[in-house]
Amino acid sequence: MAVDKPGLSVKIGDISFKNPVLTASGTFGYGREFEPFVNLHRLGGIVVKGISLEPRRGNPPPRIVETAGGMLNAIGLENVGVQRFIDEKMDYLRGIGTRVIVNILGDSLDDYSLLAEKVSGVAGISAIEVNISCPNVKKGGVAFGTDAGMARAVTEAVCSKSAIPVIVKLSPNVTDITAIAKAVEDGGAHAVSLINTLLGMAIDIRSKRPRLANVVGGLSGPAIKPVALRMVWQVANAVKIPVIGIGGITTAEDAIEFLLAGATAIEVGTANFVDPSATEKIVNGIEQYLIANKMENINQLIGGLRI
Amino acid sequence: MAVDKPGLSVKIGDISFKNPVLTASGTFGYGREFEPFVNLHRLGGIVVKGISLEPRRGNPPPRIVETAGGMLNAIGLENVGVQRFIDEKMDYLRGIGTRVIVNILGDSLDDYSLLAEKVSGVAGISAIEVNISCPNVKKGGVAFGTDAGMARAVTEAVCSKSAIPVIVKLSPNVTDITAIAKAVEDGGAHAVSLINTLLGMAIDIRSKRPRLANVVGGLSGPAIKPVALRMVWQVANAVKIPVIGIGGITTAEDAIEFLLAGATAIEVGTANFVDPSATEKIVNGIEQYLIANKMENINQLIGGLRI
Amino acid sequence: MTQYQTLAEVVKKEQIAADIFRLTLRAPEIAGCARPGQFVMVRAMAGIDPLLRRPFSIHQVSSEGNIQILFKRLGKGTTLLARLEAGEQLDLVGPLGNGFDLNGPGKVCLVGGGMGIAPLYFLAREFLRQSIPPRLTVMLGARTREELVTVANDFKDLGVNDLSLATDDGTLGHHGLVLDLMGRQMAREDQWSVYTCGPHPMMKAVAEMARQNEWLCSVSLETMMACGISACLGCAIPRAGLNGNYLHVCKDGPVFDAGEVAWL
Amino acid sequence: MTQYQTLAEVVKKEQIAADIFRLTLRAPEIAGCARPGQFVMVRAMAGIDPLLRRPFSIHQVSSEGNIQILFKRLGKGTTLLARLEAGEQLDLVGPLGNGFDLNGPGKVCLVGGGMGIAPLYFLAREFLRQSIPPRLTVMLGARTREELVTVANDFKDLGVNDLSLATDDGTLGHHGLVLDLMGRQMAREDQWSVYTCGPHPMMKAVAEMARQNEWLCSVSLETMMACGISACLGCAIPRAGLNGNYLHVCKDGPVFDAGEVAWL
Ligand SMILES: Cc1cc2nc3c(=O)[nH]c(=O)nc-3n(C[C@H](O)[C@H](O)[C@H](O)COP(=O)(O)OP(=O)(O)OC[C@H]3O[C@@H](n4cnc5c(N)ncnc54)[C@H](O)[C@@H]3O)c2cc1C
Ligand SMILES: Cc1cc2nc3c(=O)[nH]c(=O)nc-3n(C[C@H](O)[C@H](O)[C@H](O)COP(=O)(O)OP(=O)(O)OC[C@H]3O[C@@H](n4cnc5c(N)ncnc54)[C@H](O)[C@@H]3O)c2cc1C
Ligand SMILES: Cc1cc2nc3c(=O)[nH]c(=O)nc-3n(C[C@H](O)[C@H](O)[C@H](O)COP(=O)(O)O)c2cc1C
Ligand SMILES: Cc1cc2nc3c(=O)[nH]c(=O)nc-3n(C[C@H](O)[C@H](O)[C@H](O)COP(=O)(O)O)c2cc1C
Ligand code: FES
Ligand code: FES
Repeated sequence: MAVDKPGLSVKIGDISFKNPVLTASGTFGYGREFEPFVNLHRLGGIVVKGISLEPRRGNPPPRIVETAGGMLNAIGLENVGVQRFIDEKMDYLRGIGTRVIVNILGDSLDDYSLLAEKVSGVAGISAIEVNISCPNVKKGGVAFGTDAGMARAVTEAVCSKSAIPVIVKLSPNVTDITAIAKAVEDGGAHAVSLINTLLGMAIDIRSKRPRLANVVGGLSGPAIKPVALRMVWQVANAVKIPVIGIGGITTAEDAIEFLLAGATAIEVGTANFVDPSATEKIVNGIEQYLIANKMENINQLIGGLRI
Repeated sequence: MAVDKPGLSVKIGDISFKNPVLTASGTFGYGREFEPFVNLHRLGGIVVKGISLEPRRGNPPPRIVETAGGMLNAIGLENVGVQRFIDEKMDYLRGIGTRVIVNILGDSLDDYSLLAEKVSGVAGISAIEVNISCPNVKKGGVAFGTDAGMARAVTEAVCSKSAIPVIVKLSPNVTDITAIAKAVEDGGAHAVSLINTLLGMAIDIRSKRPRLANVVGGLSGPAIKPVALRMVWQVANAVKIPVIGIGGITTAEDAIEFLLAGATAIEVGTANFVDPSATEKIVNGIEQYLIANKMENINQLIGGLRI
Repeated sequence: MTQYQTLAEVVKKEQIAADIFRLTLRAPEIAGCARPGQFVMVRAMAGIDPLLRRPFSIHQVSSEGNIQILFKRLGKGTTLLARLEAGEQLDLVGPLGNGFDLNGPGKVCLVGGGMGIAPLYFLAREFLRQSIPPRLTVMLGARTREELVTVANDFKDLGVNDLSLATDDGTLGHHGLVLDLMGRQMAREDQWSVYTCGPHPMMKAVAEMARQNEWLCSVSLETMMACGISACLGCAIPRAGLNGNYLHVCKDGPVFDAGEVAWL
Repeated sequence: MTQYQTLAEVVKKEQIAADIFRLTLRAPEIAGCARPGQFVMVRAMAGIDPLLRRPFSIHQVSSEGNIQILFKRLGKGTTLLARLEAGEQLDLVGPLGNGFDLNGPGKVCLVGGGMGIAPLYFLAREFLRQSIPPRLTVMLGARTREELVTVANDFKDLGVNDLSLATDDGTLGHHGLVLDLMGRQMAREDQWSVYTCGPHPMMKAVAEMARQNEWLCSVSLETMMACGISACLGCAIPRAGLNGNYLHVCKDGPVFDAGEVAWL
């Protein structure tokens, strides 16, 4: 029996997405930048650039460098701040007709709960994604995401102030990502997304200087896909909440690997730079795969890995 | 002033290497395999395939899969066992005229100390490299290398039985690699080498099965270089013992990045598969760089990163 | 802000020096709306080596729907581009960036060095076509005659009469820097609008001369870029005085008023 | 165990079907010592995409120092190979592996399917040149006439008189499997040495038929390979009975006695 239009919609918390293809924070601007290249309405959702309480100017340049099959970035979380985001960017985003997820970041638990409060009441914002790869200023700059206790505390801080689903975005720079995922689940998260970037570095042997002004930066792109997929599979087997897979996803085949490994949805990051229409191609490619494999619903795919 | 022949030799523990270019364990067989392609005598040293007390047959196939800019392997530490290694492989290795380092692995502290004892007396073996990325059977299979206490214990076990320098090879799958490096230094290691492979995974979306029979495997190759370089830089700043850099090194430029970051020597792994003469080209390339940069000695390069 | 992603066919490939190439690409939508100073992000090949697109100034636009890029073979990306042959395709995103403001006051001087010449040709053509400035002077510099001669002739053919050349090795025009030409030919008293693109040190010196003479000066800058469309924030450069937010070359530029940016 | 790494020039490129190509490569050292059944590891391009070399059987060796590979365009590596033109270079490592043992008893039958035909041509030539077997029979299968016809003619030109063909779609020779040809043409009572290379299910069936008839059977196997030179241990396959150490295709093979390996 041929399937014409397989069901693509997935659910995270109590909100549903028309399909599992989201954009990864910091790689899709505030959505509008991609209007010339993508039918934004076709996407499952847009995760916007990470937002902090106050505007941030970010790191000095150089901020990016290409590496084998990937790139390093040290943007330094440059953003317009939550107020300008709400005032200037939300109108456009509301008009697209897809889910909008706001990615938040802070230096302290207070920052996170204040941000959650500000964001959760705004019309058109469907969920919060919490970037916990940021340094905790009070704990000497150790990232929230590298300690189960701190990760849980941030989750609780955000959940207690949020009326919308909370997705906690995990750092891969840890010994056991399932421990962090479980802590975050216990803290009340409605979903986890992973992975954020791997910490990396590059050196210019002519000048003998680091290629990034910030010395180290985050590695993203196809190079990290195997690590991301392994972590998604581990976490999907460790928690009950939905998992959103991120890391090097460039094609529909990549996305399907993550769905098979147990991801309920995926986010496309660096690929947006390489091919600004990547997200829409991935939605189409997943649909075609389901049709070719005679699956009526995306849920038949999710977690379908045969071991 | 032009430098004709810059000094390339480096020291680890109390042994010196004619140059800093070694081969990474598991990627250079027992040396002989590369005789047709490399002037083995020209290398700084050869680190042989990991050796255990008893022979191991390794994992079922498929054992390898190519990924973006890298590869995953799950060889499963197949090896001929320490006795056959000494009886059958050492004669040839002794004849090459370069340093031979034996990489050892075990399931328990006892395994490691027995191996150290067996190996350390054998003529022609210059140093031991301890692979601590192996599961500790007594601790439910958690890798020795992911826990500072266990890493230190393995180091002590090996050092107490070894009359030759002990290099501990660190796993990158940890939150803070400097903590492990320091524990290992405290345990008496003469040097650390890093990184071993990153844990990764790949799925065949046609069969819906993992591409490796072992499900997960180790990611190596150019893709991981930024992560390796960052860790080498962190560790070189955290310990006093020499650091050997490993991870994605394919060209002399790559090797020089690691030396600038503070590595005293480097190991070439996956690149040997891509270009079996890679190691020799890297030795030559480093020499040329020193000449072009008017450096008389490799020590002027090591740790020369300008921040 | 009309932008397109398009598979452009290589219509023509010219090797104009040992390492300098010019590609004519069929891209009617981009050709239809590009302004001088804008650029395209180019992907020479599917796959991940190199991963990112490369930015190139739009060198020329034709009424038949073609654009040209002029580039130097430097690394991986440009080596692949240089291997393309007519009939092959490549993926373009553009036109991107702000482009030059053609309404500078007074006489106009275009100062180009190396591959910085690329956008100035399109700019010169627009100035001539719209017959805007009272006087158009063009000064071009390169390392050698070989690198300069073909493009210099193109400027002549375009109708640029006031053209001065400089080469590092003296094989064509003045033996030295374009900066020397500026010092000689541009009277301090006159009002000039200077448009410059080239190596950073050259632009810095041009900007400094313009500042001292109180001439308007537009510079077209280069940085590393991942996206070219204002999504990655990788192309930041500091503002003059090093305060406030960073400027972003792909969106706020690549053309800036020289006084806006910090000349480090 | 003489092996070489060499930059080989593409002497000739033939497209013998929509997706099947044959490259003639100048590699005198390899040509000078290769035996049928051995292979080369090929790198079509510097860079990391794809990262690893690809293994190809040696299809033919000429006295002028050339070797040939015959391959199907499947993925990244073979797509790059198919783009090469005469005069370009590619990096070869070889000859690798054990090769066929030509001293099987009785009559000889070569059974090839798909690209598995590649090494059998070199093998047939050696048999004829050394005039070893009392009788040489060759049976080749492919999906379509297009995929088979050129190579089949080469076998005829070589002097293989006893040649039978089969295609999946019946456009050339028998409409069906090479296995059917074996069943029809090889008398059970005779002593045969069977040499086979092709898709895994085909070789499995050939091996099973040989076992039942107590014929000697050599199979040339494929696996994923990272190095081809016995350094990575990635090319393991299980032994018959699934016990003992694994076999390694690049060193213990690619040619095995069919009874040695586990047919999963
Ligand atoms: C707005 C803009 C317009 C440009 N227009 C032109 C043009 O018209 N003609 C031309 O030849 N070049 C132009 N460039 C520079 C061109 O993008 C680089 O030369 C090219 O990206 C090099 O790619 P590659 O892969 O060959 O070199 P790589 O191997 O990537 O690097 C070679 C060298 O070029 C430098 N480089 C790499 N990428 C960039 C980049 N994005 N920007 C600046 N430097 C870089 C590297 O640091 C290195 O030193 C422009 C750059 C920008 C930002
Ligand atoms: C000893 C040996 C001899 C061979 N001889 C020939 C030959 O003469 N002619 C020929 O056309 N092919 C031959 N092959 C197979 C050939 O190596 C693969 O077709 C080739 O590697 C595919 O590369 P690709 O990059 O185009 O495809 P990829 O994109 O890598 O993969 C395409 C498909 O091919 C499979 N594949 C990839 N690499 C291998 C590999 N190393 N071994 C087996 N399957 C693989 C993949 O799983 C996938 O299904 C041989 C393989 C071996 C091991
Ligand atoms: C330029 C850039 C900026 C990013 N900014 C953010 C951010 O603001 N917040 C965040 O949570 N992740 C950020 N990320 C991480 C991505 O969202 C994503 O987790 C990571 O890049 C891995 O996915 P990829 O390989 O598909 O890019 C950024 C990544 C890049 C490349
Ligand atoms: C096929 C393969 C086998 C390996 N076997 C071992 C081993 O036995 N012992 C060990 O310590 N490391 C082993 N490694 C890890 C390498 O020595 C090296 O640390 C890692 O591959 C990273 O370096 P590279 O990117 O240069 O390959 C192996 C790696 C590969 C690819
Ligand atoms: S290049 Fe990405 S924001 Fe400018
Ligand atoms: S392919 Fe590496 S050992 Fe056989």
